[in-house]
Amino acid sequence: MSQLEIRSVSHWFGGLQALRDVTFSTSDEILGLIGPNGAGKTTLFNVISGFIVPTRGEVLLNGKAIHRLRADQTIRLGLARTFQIVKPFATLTVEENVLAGLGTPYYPKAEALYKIYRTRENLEKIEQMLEKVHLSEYRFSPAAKLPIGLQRRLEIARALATHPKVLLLDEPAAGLVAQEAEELADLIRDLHSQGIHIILIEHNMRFAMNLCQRIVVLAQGEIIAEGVPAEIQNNEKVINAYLGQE
Amino acid sequence: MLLLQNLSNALILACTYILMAAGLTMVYGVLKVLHIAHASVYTVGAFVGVLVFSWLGNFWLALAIAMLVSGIFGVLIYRSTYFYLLNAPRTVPLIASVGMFVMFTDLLQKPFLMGAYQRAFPAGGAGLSAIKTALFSFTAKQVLILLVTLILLVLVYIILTRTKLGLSWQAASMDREMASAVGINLNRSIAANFFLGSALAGAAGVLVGVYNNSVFATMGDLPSYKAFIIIVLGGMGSLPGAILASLILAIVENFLVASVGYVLPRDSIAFLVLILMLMFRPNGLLGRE
Amino acid sequence: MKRTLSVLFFALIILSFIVAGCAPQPTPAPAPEQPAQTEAPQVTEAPQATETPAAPEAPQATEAPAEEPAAPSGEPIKIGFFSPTTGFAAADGTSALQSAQLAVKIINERGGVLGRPLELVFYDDAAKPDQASAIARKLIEQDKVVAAISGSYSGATRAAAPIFQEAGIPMLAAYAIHPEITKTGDMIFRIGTLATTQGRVGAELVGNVMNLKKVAILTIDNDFGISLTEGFKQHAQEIGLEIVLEEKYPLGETEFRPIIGKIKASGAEVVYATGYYNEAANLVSQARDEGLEIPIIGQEGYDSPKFIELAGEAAEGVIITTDLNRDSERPMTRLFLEQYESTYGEKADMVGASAFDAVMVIAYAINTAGSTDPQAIAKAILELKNFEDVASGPFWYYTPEREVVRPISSQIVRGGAFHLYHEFTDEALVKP
Amino acid sequence: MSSGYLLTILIFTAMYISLALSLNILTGFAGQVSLGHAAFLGIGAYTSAILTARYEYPFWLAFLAAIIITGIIGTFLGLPSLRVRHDFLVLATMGINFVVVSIFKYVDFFGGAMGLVNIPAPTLFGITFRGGVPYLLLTAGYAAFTLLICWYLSKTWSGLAFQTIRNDEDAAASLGVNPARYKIYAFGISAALAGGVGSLYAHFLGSVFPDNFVFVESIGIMSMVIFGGIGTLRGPIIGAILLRLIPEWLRFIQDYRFTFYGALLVLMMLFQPMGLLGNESWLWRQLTRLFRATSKVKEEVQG
Repeated sequence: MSQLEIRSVSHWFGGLQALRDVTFSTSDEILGLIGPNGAGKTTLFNVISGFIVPTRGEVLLNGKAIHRLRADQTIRLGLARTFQIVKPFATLTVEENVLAGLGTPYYPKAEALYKIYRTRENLEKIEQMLEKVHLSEYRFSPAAKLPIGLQRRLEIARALATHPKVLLLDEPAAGLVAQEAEELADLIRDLHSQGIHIILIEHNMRFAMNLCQRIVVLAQGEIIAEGVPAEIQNNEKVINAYLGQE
Repeated sequence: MLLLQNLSNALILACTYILMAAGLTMVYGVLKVLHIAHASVYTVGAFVGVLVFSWLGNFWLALAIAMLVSGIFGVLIYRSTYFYLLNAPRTVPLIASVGMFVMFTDLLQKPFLMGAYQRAFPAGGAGLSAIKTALFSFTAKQVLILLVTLILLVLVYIILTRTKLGLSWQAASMDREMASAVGINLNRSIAANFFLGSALAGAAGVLVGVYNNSVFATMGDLPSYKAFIIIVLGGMGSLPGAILASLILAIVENFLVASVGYVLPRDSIAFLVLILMLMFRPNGLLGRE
Repeated sequence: MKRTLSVLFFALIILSFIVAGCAPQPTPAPAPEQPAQTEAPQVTEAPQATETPAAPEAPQATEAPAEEPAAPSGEPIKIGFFSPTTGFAAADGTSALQSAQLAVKIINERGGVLGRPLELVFYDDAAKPDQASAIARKLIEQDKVVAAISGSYSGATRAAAPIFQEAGIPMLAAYAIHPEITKTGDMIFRIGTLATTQGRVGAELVGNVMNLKKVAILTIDNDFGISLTEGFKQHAQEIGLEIVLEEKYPLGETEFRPIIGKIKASGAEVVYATGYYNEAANLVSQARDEGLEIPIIGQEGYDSPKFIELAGEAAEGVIITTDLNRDSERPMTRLFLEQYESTYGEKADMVGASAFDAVMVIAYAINTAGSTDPQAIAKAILELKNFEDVASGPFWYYTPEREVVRPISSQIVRGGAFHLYHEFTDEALVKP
Repeated sequence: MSSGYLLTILIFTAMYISLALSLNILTGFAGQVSLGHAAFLGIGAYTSAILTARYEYPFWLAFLAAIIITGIIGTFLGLPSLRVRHDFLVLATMGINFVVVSIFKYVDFFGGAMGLVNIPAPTLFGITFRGGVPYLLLTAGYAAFTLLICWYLSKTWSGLAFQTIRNDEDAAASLGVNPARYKIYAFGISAALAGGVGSLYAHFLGSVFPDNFVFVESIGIMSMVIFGGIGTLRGPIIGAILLRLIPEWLRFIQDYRFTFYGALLVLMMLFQPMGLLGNESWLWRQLTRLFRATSKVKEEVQG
């Protein structure tokens, strides 16, 4: 059970305003965040996950203000994320990448300096997670050698290893072929059914419309529409925003 | 009175810094490699300069030949090493560069090249005359440094901003892949960049050699790190930044020594300035975000 | 063409390396360039030619017979030698090595030591203490030297000294001046004059020879400069000099103009500037450029023909204190200066003279002791009196602290060469 | 055979193995490229030298103090790494090296340019470790200790955290690793281990001078790490051994050994950028293949 509230968040990069007074809230659903290039979607993700402190406004997770926390702090409240440009730990194996996600509770403690990470218990957990994202056969290959689609799945597995309550996915379907995208959608639905609150940025309209229960549309840093997929598809503002971009 | 004299001396010191750093900042801008062997090019330039000068007795000819030879030397360095290491982790070209610097310094020190001893470079002011005013004076050598620095800077400025080559470097400095995607012959462009940057290093070697009237195999030790301080202070890859940083550094060093003396050696003062600036203004004085 | 160019490039380097490797190693053929700019009348008077053999009148000179010496034969006697011939200190290291080799050559031409040839076992220490300590062991254990000479800097010499001391092998520090070196133990001797002593002589020169009063002191930031300044200030206080300015500067400094401005403002009548020839050359040229015309006093660090070459006209009138009197008519001094120049195509410097003398002292000590027993050699050095067979002599005697006592000269640059300015023979002054 | 000479070489090799391993924690594990490691060696050496030679503390206390104090100072000197990355960090650490050396040289408390002398040989349990085999045992023991620390560290959560920030700081932060905290850890641990070597170095030579710890030394240590294979445990060890011994083997070419050394580094970077025994290096692949082949044969034989 989690509830995320974004309250009047604005952000400037130098003189450029990336977010304008963004306000919405979401709880326990698959929420899609869409919008044309440069709409501020990733900036909003960075604000939520603690990579950027917004110039104005606040972000609340279950009523607790989190917008001043760093990224390594928000994760411990259960807010995990993936990246638009994939960031696997290239020199580590797939297994080690996921193991790194299991360490979340240890990293801020002195325990981290002496507790061994490669325990049988942890390795069993990893095995399950890799099975879930269909990466078991790549367990011992270096992450750098995986094709991009598998790297995206690896990032999801890594995020899952942190046992998140909220999962922020930044364009998870980018660069995937239809078959892969379908598998991904199934995985996301499955995660949601296990009680994970999912927010995803998506460029692929069809993918977002099929998967998401609700959609928020950003354009030029502002929310221009909000609703169930059917409403959004016919919203004039949204159509204009996308047409304007084309 | 003393103030102006100090200022004019600092200006010349700044010129020597500018010369050391100008070539490096160009090379860094495009290649993003910590090119420590640049200091070897500088030493080779000084060596060729003093050789040609002792044969022909003409400073300007010596300068031109030294620049040509060091330019070619620089391109050879690029083609033989960095060319293959562009996509490797940053430490790889760095260590290769260190290796080259060690190797060239050691080779240059051998009796059949420069030998262990310092050599005089008695070009004096190369025929220029001293400037003496009531407030300050420039010696003929200082006039020479100032003049050549200005000429070279104007030349470089023109090449950087008015030629296709200069524009291709700018493009490559922003994004190498994009640059080659838009049809820039990256190899030729980088080689030309190395040629010019190395020729400037050679000129720096010659002029500093004349200014201190000494040329020796380990003279590159100083620019091997000093030039980096300057290009970082200036915001890596920015020529105007490097010029500004040279001026500031020279003035700070000069006045600190003139007022309180050597609390620490000048180079350490420069490094302290560098560290403080990295802490509080990590992109340099004129660096891009 | 995968990396062919790079391979070619490095092949070229390796090739040049092989070509160079074939050349007879450290002794370069006399430089091909004409010795044009070195004016001939460097040797002022006394055409004392090389033919004159040893000093006949020296009371305790080597037993080197005046007539035909027999060629040395038998097992060579090995002397260890280390100096930096690579890296930043290569100039000094090369001078020291070449001079030591010259001394060995001269000794062997004169019949060697105890009728046996002398052999120099050399290693390059790059002026690094870790290398020097390994080399010291190598010389002692592998090469079985009977005595050793450090032609290196203080850090390296200091690291090697305890190893020689422990092994009971005498070691002579040629020109490393850190006071602690000889305190290591009774096997460690020094050839160069202790810097504090030389500093005292400097103050004497300023106050009682030149009769000046207000001094500005520049100290180079190493053990050499600091010891010199310490000695200078000590004696300056005794004879009532006024120190109007004192500044420290870093080794290798090239920009002295800001300090020159301060000296000008200080009202000093004379500058006592410690340093080596490259810093000194920049200092005096810049001082004259900036219109600072007061006398500049240096020390043996300046004592190299390179100083005059690099400083040019500005060197004129500079006075230094040094152990090497270039106007001396002592045969060994003349022999060293002339043979060095004819062998290596460069003029000799103070560092070289010290290394040369170190070999001479050891050769003498072995001859006197009549054996190659290290203890006997050390004892013979301690008992040496009025020793003339050295370039920077005569060595009057060694103190129990193993520092040499001898007259110290001061030299002035005139007409592009060092000439005698004043000789300090007051034993109380020149004794460490 | 000259045992003392060989021992001296081995003693220094052992010290440089520890140094290379300690730098490897910072650069190989945590990805913070530092060209100022000799400063930590110097801080350790000076700490130990001052405590024993001036204040007459026993060796073992000074040795521990060298480790702790260098660790603390290293933590502070690591602060620039929180602000700057990559090339800038390289230059900042280079600067730290220069500044530390000039402080040794210009502050009288540290003996200034005269250095610190008469540093006593270590005594431990009534035994005096003067040169030779006992000292080799001491330094080799310390090298083994460093190796143990490195090995253990690489197995802990913090070891994994170092790997993550070396790969990508943002991704690391997204998993809860605070990059700042771990960079500081890396600087602190790396410096502390180097400080211990500094103490051993000072007591072996009996004297320390500021010039022993100049920037060129830092380059030498970094070369060992990269030459052998950065980020692995075997790499820095092999690198230190080879780069310490090769110049000694090359004594027969005396004056040319640095030319050779430099050329070796360049060729290595051109053809084996991961180092001689790095994970992707030719030699390591051959060795692992060989190992696998033999174990397969064994299996077959047993099966």
